[in-house]
Amino acid sequence: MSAAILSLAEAIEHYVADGASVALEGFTHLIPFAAGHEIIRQRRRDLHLIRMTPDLVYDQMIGMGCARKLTFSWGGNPGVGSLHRLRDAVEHQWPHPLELDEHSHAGMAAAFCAGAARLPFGMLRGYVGTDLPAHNPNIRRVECPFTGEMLAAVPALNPDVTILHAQRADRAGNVAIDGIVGAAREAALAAKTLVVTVEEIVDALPPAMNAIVLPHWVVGAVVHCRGGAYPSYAQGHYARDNAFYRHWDGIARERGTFLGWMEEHVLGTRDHRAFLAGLQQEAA
Amino acid sequence: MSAAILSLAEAIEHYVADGASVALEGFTHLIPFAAGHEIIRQRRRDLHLIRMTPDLVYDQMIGMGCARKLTFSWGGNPGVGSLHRLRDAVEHQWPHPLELDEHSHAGMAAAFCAGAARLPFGMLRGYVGTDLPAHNPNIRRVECPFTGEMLAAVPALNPDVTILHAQRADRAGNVAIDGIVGAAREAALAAKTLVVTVEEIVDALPPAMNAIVLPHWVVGAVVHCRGGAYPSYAQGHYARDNAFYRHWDGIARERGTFLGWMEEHVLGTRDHRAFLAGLQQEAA
Amino acid sequence: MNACTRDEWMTVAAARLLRDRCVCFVGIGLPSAACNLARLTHAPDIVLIYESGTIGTRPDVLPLSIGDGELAATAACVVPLPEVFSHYLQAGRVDVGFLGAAQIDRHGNINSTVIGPYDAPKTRLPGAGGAPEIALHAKQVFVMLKASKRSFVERLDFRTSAGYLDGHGARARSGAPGGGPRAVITDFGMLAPHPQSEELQLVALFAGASVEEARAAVGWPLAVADHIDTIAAPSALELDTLRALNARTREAHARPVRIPL
Amino acid sequence: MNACTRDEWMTVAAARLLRDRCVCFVGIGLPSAACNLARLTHAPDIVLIYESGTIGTRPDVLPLSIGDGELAATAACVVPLPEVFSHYLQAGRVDVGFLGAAQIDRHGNINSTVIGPYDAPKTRLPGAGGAPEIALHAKQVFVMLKASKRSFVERLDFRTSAGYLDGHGARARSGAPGGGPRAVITDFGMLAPHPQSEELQLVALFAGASVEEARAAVGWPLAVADHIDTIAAPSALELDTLRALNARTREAHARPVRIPL
Repeated sequence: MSAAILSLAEAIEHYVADGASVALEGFTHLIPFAAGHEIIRQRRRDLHLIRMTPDLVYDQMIGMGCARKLTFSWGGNPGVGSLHRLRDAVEHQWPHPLELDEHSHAGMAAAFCAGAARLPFGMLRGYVGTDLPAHNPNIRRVECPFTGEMLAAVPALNPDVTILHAQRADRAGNVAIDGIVGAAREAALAAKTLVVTVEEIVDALPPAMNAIVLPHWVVGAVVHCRGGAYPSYAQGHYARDNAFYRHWDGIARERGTFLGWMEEHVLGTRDHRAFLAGLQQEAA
Repeated sequence: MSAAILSLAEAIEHYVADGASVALEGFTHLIPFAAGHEIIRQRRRDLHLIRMTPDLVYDQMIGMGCARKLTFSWGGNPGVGSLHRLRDAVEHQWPHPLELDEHSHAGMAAAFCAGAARLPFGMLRGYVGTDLPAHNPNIRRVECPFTGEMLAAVPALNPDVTILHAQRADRAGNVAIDGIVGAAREAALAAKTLVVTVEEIVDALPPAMNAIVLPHWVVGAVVHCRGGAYPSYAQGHYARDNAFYRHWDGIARERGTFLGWMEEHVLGTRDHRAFLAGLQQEAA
Repeated sequence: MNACTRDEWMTVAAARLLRDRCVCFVGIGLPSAACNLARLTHAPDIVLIYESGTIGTRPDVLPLSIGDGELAATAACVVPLPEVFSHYLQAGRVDVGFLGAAQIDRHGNINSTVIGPYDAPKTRLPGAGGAPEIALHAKQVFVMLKASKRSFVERLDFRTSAGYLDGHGARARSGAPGGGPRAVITDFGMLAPHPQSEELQLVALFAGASVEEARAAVGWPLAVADHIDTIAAPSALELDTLRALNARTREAHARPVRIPL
Repeated sequence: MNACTRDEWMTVAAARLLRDRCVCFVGIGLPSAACNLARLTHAPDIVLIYESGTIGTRPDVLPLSIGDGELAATAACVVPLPEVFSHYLQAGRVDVGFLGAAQIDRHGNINSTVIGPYDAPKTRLPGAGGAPEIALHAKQVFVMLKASKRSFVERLDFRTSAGYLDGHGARARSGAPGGGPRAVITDFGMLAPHPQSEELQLVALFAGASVEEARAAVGWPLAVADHIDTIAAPSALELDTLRALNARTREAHARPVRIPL
């Protein structure tokens, strides 16, 4: 079965249910912002959000009340500071409490790899001398049956749906990614359903035997969505808007400015194109 | 430290000691035949040979008495039939006994991955209902600390030296591989020392962010060796000589013809260039 | 219809079992011919995976080895071998696994390791390769194997890959996720497991083959299904396509390779 | 010599610790500046790895995030993140890991998770990221952190990453393969572990800084080494290179990104 080609609204409507576990992956690069905004527009609730670096996209979703639980390994605004909405949820339960399932990057990577391989757990030499296992029952130990050595173990992550952004797909739904890929491919293959938003849909992918390609038959739906990673970036298409990341610190610091911005720019826009047009107008 | 650039004779002299564990990897593609022949020329003994598919290269090394032990997962002449020298060693201990450490492909891949990650063991959902674990104490079980499920476990493979063949290296020793890669990268990163023979040494590798590249500082030595994979192949350089693989069946079937061929073509030639020239002359 | 060999007929019969768009983990030899014949006839969008890591490959000629360059050059993508086994096969993404064997028993368990004792074998065979995990994880397995009393045996010398183990649900109880051997295509026709006992029984014969021929070729008392299908002879299209593929392949494999000097 | 800020001096002091050709696992912020300064001055062949999977990267401007496109475009290769952590860091291939922190204690253990109790934090910090395994596996770790009684503390609120645990060999006994925090570069100078007790002690001061200043900035009774080195002020080359790098970076980060509409 080839991937369906859907609008973003259709894809979120169809694949992201209230209460679902959802991983919007992409490490700094190719963060699926458009998909996150559409989830906010469709007012999904009680999601279990999964992402190594929650970044602005989950700060927005958490602040808008979409999440009940967060599995993550580093929750800051990279190079800038805090994610204020994440902090407000953890420190003051606003807009409501947020359950944390907290890991290190290495632990979460192992959990995604286990998920992609359909193993029940992943293992690593990790978490030695840290307080994380004392606060997360999802970090345990396993004994090597050959050496007797104890290793750290984490349960596999298998999201109900993983959403990625990529540079391009062909019409059959084969998806190609260039540049920093993070744990995106593992998160994709670990998911029960995979949705990919792309900058462009092309007749044929550039030939490259060993390129990072998700074959069409592992992809549930492809969405054509230009600029879908903005203010994150798509290598070869547009750069990361580092100024926006700095600017967000001021927007998100207070509940009022945050809600006002989200109301105007996300809830108040029909789709991602209108969202981008609004920002462009504001900048002009 | 950048990789040293050595001659093949120097590299084998320096890095492959009697008794060492040695993995010449490359799955059908990029099998380092020239390196195998040089090991035979230098009359190495008691090697623990490691390779998913022993192929002709290990048939030759086993028949010439280099090996005391073989870790492998499929020991045939692909598409042709038996490896007669491997069979003769196992069935009749000729030229001497060969200890077997036998796996499935999935098990051996897990062992190489564990080796590359410096984990003591790899795990898989595998070996269910097979007789292999009854004959190999290196196949055990491990219990998932979350679900209680039992999985198969294999000890990590960490060869003393892994030898690969690749299309190209740059002068710093960065190595690039195109096409079928098998478990070559894992075998390379699992090794204590990595030696790579290459078709060409170039000023700069073709730019490709996500290409399969072994960075120079994980490479011990690079050897410039044109045709170093023949009769296996190097994608983009020359094709697999399927006729030779068929022809080998007749050469290797009897000890006498085998020894005669090896004497003439491998022991009787100074290096890989002379080996290839001899075959060319024979074909003309 | 042209006269055809039993090899050709087996290949055609196996190809017909493959549905378009299904994901096949392909072994070398007859399975590879069958999968590509299906792709070139009724199943143009079949997804072929070879264990060398070539995914969605569309070779113009059949590979001799599981990793010929033709497979990489025509693939949708080439991934490392560990990934094929973990992220695709073990992850349950393979619909059909194709296996050959040296021996098969009445419950579809197969041996590709040794004839005689493991530690003192009469004949050392190539071994397991991908088979144990293909047999474990593929949603269904097809086995292709010519029948004789030496290959269809009462008792395996070594169990390399699990079929239905001792039958009667033993496979499911072992936790094996895949569906097991749903069809054994051989040179008189086809066997399939009985729904309860999971013993292989004769379910189809090539037009012209007989139950007696089948029984004579099998090393255990062969059970016969209530209804035996007849497998139609290859059509002209099937046979022409297969022969053209084989001819292209023979020509390609005989083409001298220039010594890379 | 120009007057320079303590940030600049810290960066230069850290850069000087890096030898050419060493393999560095780089964190964002001051560590990234220090590593690239080293690369642009005395260590042109230093190998920089960012956890985003960019290996051997040579950015012209400093990244704001750990995964800016500049890092990928100038890398020797870009690998998946799980591979960076398993095949490179965990495999023991990293010589130097660079960490920042919110708090550090006298044995070099660090906190980047919470201030206050984990379940009811006063301040929720970003969390672990790559730090616990960098601290565990890198052959040596350098920590960069400005000193105050709130950051150099008697007792961590949360131990995110292991330094020397309780000292006196506790780290080695835990099985941690890496060498632990060999240097803490701060805004008065540098601390390093005592060879036996593994307690951080003052080993070097910036020219012009004093032991009293150091003691006043540290929340535990700071031990002082028998011999205290003086860290020379940045040379003109160091300072010019760093300032040019920072200027290029500021300019690049301020450059408006065209909305991809």
